[in-house]
Amino acid sequence: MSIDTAPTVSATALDATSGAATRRDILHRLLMTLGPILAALVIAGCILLAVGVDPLAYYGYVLEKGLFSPLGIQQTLTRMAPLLFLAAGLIVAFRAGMWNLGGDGQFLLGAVTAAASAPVFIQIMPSWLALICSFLIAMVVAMIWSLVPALLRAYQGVNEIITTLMMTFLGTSLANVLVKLVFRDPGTTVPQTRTLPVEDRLPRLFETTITSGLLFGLAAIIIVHLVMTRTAFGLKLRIVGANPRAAIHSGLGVPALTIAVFAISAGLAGLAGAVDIIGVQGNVRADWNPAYGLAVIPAVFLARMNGFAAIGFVFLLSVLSIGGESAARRLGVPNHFTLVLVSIVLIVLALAEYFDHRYYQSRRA
Amino acid sequence: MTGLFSEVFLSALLFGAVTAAIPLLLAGLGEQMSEKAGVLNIGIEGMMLAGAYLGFVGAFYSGSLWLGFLTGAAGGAAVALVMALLCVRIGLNQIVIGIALTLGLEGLTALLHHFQFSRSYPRLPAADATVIPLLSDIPVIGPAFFKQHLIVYLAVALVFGMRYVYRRTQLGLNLQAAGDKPAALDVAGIDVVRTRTIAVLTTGALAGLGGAYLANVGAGLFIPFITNGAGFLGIVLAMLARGRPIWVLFGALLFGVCLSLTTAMQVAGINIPTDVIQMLPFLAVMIMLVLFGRRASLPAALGIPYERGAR
Amino acid sequence: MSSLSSSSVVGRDIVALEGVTKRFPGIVANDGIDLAIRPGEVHVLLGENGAGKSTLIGMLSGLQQPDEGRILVDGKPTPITSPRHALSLGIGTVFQHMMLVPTLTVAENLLLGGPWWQRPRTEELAARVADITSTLGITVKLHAKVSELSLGEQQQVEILRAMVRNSRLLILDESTSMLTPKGIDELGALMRRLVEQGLAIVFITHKLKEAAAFGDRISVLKLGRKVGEIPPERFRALGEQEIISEIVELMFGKQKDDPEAVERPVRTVRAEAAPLLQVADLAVAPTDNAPGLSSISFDIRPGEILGIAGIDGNGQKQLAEALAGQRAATGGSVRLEGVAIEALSVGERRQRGLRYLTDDRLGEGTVGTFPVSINFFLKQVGAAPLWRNGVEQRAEIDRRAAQLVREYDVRTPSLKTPIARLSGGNIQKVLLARELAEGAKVVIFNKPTYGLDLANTVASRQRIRDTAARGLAVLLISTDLEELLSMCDRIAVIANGALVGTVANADDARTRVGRLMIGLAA
Amino acid sequence: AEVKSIAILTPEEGTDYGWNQQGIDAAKAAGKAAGVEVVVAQGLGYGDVRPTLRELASDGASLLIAHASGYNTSAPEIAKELKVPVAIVDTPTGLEKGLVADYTLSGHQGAYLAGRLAAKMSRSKSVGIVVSGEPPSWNSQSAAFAQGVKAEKPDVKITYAVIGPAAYSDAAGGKRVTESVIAAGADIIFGQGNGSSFGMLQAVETTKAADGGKVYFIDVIGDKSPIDKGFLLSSVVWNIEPVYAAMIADLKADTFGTKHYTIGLQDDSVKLLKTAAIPDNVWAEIQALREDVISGKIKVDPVYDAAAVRALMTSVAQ
Ligand SMILES: Nc1ncnc2c1ncn2[C@@H]1O[C@H](COP(=O)(O)OP(=O)(O)OP(=O)(O)O)[C@@H](O)[C@H]1O
Ligand SMILES: Nc1ncnc2c1ncn2[C@@H]1O[C@H](COP(=O)(O)OP(=O)(O)OP(=O)(O)O)[C@@H](O)[C@H]1O
Ligand SMILES: [Mg+2]
Ligand SMILES: [Mg+2]
Repeated sequence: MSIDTAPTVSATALDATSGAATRRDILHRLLMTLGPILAALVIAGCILLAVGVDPLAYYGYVLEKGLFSPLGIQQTLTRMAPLLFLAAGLIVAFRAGMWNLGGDGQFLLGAVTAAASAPVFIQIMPSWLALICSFLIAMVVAMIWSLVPALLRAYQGVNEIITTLMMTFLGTSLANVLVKLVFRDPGTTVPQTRTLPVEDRLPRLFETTITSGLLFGLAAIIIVHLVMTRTAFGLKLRIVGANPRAAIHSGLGVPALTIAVFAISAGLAGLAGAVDIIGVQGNVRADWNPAYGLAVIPAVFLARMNGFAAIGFVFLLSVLSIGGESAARRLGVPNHFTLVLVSIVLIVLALAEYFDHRYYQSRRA
Repeated sequence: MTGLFSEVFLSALLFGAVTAAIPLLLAGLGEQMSEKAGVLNIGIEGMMLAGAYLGFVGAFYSGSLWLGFLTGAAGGAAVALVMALLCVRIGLNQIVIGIALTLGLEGLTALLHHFQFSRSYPRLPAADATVIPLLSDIPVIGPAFFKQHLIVYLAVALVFGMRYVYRRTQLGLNLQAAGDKPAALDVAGIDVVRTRTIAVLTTGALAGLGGAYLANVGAGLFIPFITNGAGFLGIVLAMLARGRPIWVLFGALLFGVCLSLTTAMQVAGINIPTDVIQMLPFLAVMIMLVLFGRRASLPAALGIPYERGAR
Repeated sequence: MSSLSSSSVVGRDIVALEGVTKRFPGIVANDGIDLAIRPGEVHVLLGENGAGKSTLIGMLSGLQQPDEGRILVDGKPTPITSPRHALSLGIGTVFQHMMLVPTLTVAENLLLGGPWWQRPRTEELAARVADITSTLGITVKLHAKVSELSLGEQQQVEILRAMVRNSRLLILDESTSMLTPKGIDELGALMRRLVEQGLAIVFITHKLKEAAAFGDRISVLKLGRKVGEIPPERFRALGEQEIISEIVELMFGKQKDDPEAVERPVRTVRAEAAPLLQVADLAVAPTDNAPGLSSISFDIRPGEILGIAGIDGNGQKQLAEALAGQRAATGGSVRLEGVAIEALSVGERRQRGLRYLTDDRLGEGTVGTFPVSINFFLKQVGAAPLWRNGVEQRAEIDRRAAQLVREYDVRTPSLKTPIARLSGGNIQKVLLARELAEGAKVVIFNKPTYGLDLANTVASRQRIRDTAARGLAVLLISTDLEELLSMCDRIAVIANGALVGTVANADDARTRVGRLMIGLAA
Repeated sequence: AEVKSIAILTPEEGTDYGWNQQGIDAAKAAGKAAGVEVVVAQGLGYGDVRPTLRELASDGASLLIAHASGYNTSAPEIAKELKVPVAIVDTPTGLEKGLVADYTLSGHQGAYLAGRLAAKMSRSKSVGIVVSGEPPSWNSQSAAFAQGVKAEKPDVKITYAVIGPAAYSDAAGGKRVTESVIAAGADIIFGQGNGSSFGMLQAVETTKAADGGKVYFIDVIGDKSPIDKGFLLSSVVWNIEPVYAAMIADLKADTFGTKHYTIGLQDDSVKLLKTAAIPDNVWAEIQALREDVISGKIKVDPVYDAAAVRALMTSVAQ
């Protein structure tokens, strides 16, 4: 079950990264992204009309509060930081043909360990070092958590969809147990970890509320993209993903690569948790689970596992979720409408990509 | 502690386990069918939600549970139709569409509930049970297993029906071929797209029925997000069962029993955080996988759209 | 068999192609092809790799639709819209690539296609199969899983399946490539019987002798065009040698002689040289779907070609994989230049100069979705100068790939084309180029010319000989006895996972190998 | 200071006959009384509400009411960042003058009375507590309910069951667990849960007690009588309006952030709902007990910790 790009896709992907992307290509891409989004907005608008809400007003607020107001764009960019790390981790896994669906568990455990360690470290070492240590701990814990699926897949051939889903259910519960029983802040009645003071969190960018985690997230996803497309290591992972038997035949150490993939992917998910906690939240509450993974997975696929495209889609998701919440409140629509909107956007984007691809094919033939 | 675990109580626990297992069973059986035919149906949670909502609407307005099950199954199948069109017919990415459908139906059913029921919270009367004579007189087990709504027996019968289909009919062969080597099925003169469409629609109907059961019998009402991840459990069950319906049944019961065990342990006054108890079924499955994990035999073409003559 | 009587009007075409054209991105696979397929004839289709034979078959069996031109069935223009439609028209096809479901049994595969609500009619099938197999002279294990069968056995099942369906047009795309010489002869006889009953047969092969022996009419494709046809009247008038030389002329122009003529190897193997590869008592445990190996021992000296003959599925693949390190050995030793390598990984063995050309091109030999260029270097990922400090050097990779494409005459629309879109033969050329790259000391060739057209077969054999001449040790695994006789210094015969004997390739080698293969002492 | 508008943020929609609805209704009522505009941001979930807080603040809200314990970290941070007053729950230590006020809502006094009521009314001498999770405010009510039961009749059995972690919307789970608890003998269920409480109510409506009679339900926070089918015995109703009204007053008087706001029996901000199912004589006895609680004659101490509650339940189980 190869999830590497469909035949034609990897060819185009290779073309796209060969640096020969012309202006027309970029324009085309832009059209092929904005067009479908517009179409999706029209469809969702019909639903709004049906429930008696002015779609134009709604979208006006989405744009204003998610994108064009200084406050809105700052919120949007801040929201992107953990999503970018998650997307980076998923790109590694999916390109290597491993369905790491355990991102949420890895994310939460990373978040909890970062939240538990940062306030302690901050007391005993310079704050920059403390934060680095917390990031490292979050990453390592998430990596260790992925070891079971990794080993089972590498040496027993046990399908990782089952194991990672299992581990994510387990990880969510374990994170709760840790918060409630082990790392609980004795100073509050509400079960949560100790809070990292605002001034000790990741610095904000310039005079804004944007977390510098955004920069780390961007760096992570771009590095991942370059490694996967330009290096021997990335190619080896892609070979394992596209045809594991060919990988064995070619003499690649498939078990070791498999474990590496899980470690990197989970490590990035753990960092996503850490960057959310250390950058924004400051602590972890019991039963907290933002379940970012579910929205990031389709974004990564729509981006065809291309890091730069993924940044775009993550940005889109953030605008929709920040702006959608605000618009819903102002117009008296339940916030659940945002889910419907995201869903329609995803489906229409997928459709558009398909028709674009078909058109491209028929032109070449 | 004496008398705590009265016969009635034990039997209620078991009854609860069965009730909790049925939606998982139906979802798992459905997912299994899709997977057999080569479609990874991640949208099953959405199909269950559609089934739960429409099933409740049907039962509530008509006053008939059976009509509710019917509308629920139809609702699930309607969502599956979208999935079949997008993923089977034109070959869009199954994961993108699956997740999109789940998100969309979470939002849509919550919206509809908001406008329709969020002031009145209508609830259905108790589902009447079909009592199986003699068997239901067995202490503890009898009332739990043999005093259930007729649909429960049908769901269990479905396990054997599925088993028959997979092992003894051409359709079973077709499904397996569609998942393992669709091109071979195609050149044998069977339309792969149609076969997979049938599988996905069946999945939708079963998931919808599971959702309807959850809402109408399990809860007796509909509220947003009522499925709480049951669809994802269904995916896990289907994968663990590796094509065998019987194993879906066992798996679903294991989860159901673990849920009731949580209650039992609390009532017994065993002071363990619920989070820890909740981990039990997953831990059990992980340990089984570690100990007995064999080479997974998922269908070779799982998740890959079929296009005739493509290289 | 009622369809037969109506269509056995001699001379009427069952199927005719008129100006059929099919394009794929970057290539015209079929270019205005006219073809007549008549009952009572074996119509042989010949052509180089990538000439468009399989594409033509794809259109006849409903897998693909022509871009231009039309197909007539029984004289009426009939678009063949689906494989089901093709079957209902009485067109049965054995495809070049296996079309069996590996997880189903043979019987279930044969039953595939029945009405969905029915119970599979196993008894009915068993009776029909017994009928056909007795005339065919083969045996099939109806209840074995297909994945447990060797490629040769699978090919037999595919032929059987086409027969079970009562086709009136039977298409065989390279169906002899995995059969034993005896099997090929039997298939030839069967085809003869079938056309005598009024069937039409389209037979694709790369072996000109088969074409001459079994055909009634021959059409030759070249670069998508039909470049010639030998009608039955002429065919009957000519002898085998004349037919072959006429075909060769059609395919390659005038210059070439019979390329299949057996050449005796004229190399001198220095007998005193130390063996490059020494295998002693190699054993492999059997698995669910593959036989094991027991006490395999042989040596190969520099410059020597050792052949492994045997019926497909007797452990050839296991032997190759155990040597390459892809399969765990349970005992014995493997020495390369005197150094034990049995504990080394696939990559380490390759590093030391052990190369393995697999017979499973699409399954493990290539990554189908990756471009041709990358597939050339699949086993060198990370190595300089194609990668520097782990970073890909695109220009260098493309330069080298372009060079190999030229050198090995790989027909591909571009370097970026996903390799799975090439024709079978052209994929094979990429693999050959890859395994013969610098640093090789011992090369294992597993069915190196299977599916290659004549010219490429000749070229590849020459390359293998040159390889040996450069002082490398070659292990040549093949089911094609002619090939082994034409190339090897010694030939070992494998049966049931054991080497049952080794003979020097002298004048009586053919009979001695033949005796070993059927279980007699050489 | 001048108070033009206040905003309230809730995790779920204000249609739950419970925590969210009571909060929103109270804010609206308090706002109306004070002539202040009220902005409602509902259904925000339990994730990050900083964007909403910032936006509401930038829209000019004079007070942000962060009506969920999950907002306790973010709201004070935004208060400091934007210098806008916020009110948070369950954080007595978080007061900051002019910026952060705390309101710790605990209906434990009412739950104690509910326990007394349940013990009086139980025919089977067995009552059940079903909760969907174990947040502090529910813990204190569970514990107080159990104390009330034991104070009334020490021989009444109490069955305590948690549906599961974060099972707030698990209506089927609520029904299943409630049915088990009823099977264990309970004929009165004290239920706490958001969406899942409707499942509990459904179980009560459709399951017969061991003696074949009705099972009754005691709800918390909200008043479900509009949707009752005759099985609602009572509810520990919270009225948060006085709290919000006091906050607005304190803002105007520049004393915001100097006091804790609570609810309790004395001003009827916590009260037991009287339904037709409660006989008048029983109700009179309960009213008398209410006086005792208010006067301090009966002391009810809140227990917030989940482990402590579970320990308590084990100790009183028989
Ligand atoms: N999902 C699974 N996990 C662990 N073990 C399994 C699983 N499925 C099957 N097994 C093991 O494999 C054995 C064979 O399974 P099973 O009895 O289901 O085979 P079967 O008879 O072919 O199928 P059926 O269930 O249809 O009768 C079982 O005894 C069981 O121990
Ligand atoms: N589905 C396809 N997509 C793109 N190109 C294709 C496709 N099928 C065939 N081709 C191209 O069409 C040409 C003809 O291929 P075809 O398989 O018909 O050759 P062939 O004559 O059967 O060769 P061989 O003897 O090697 O099997 C080749 O260049 C091949 O790359
Ligand atoms: Mg071919
Ligand atoms: Mg070929």
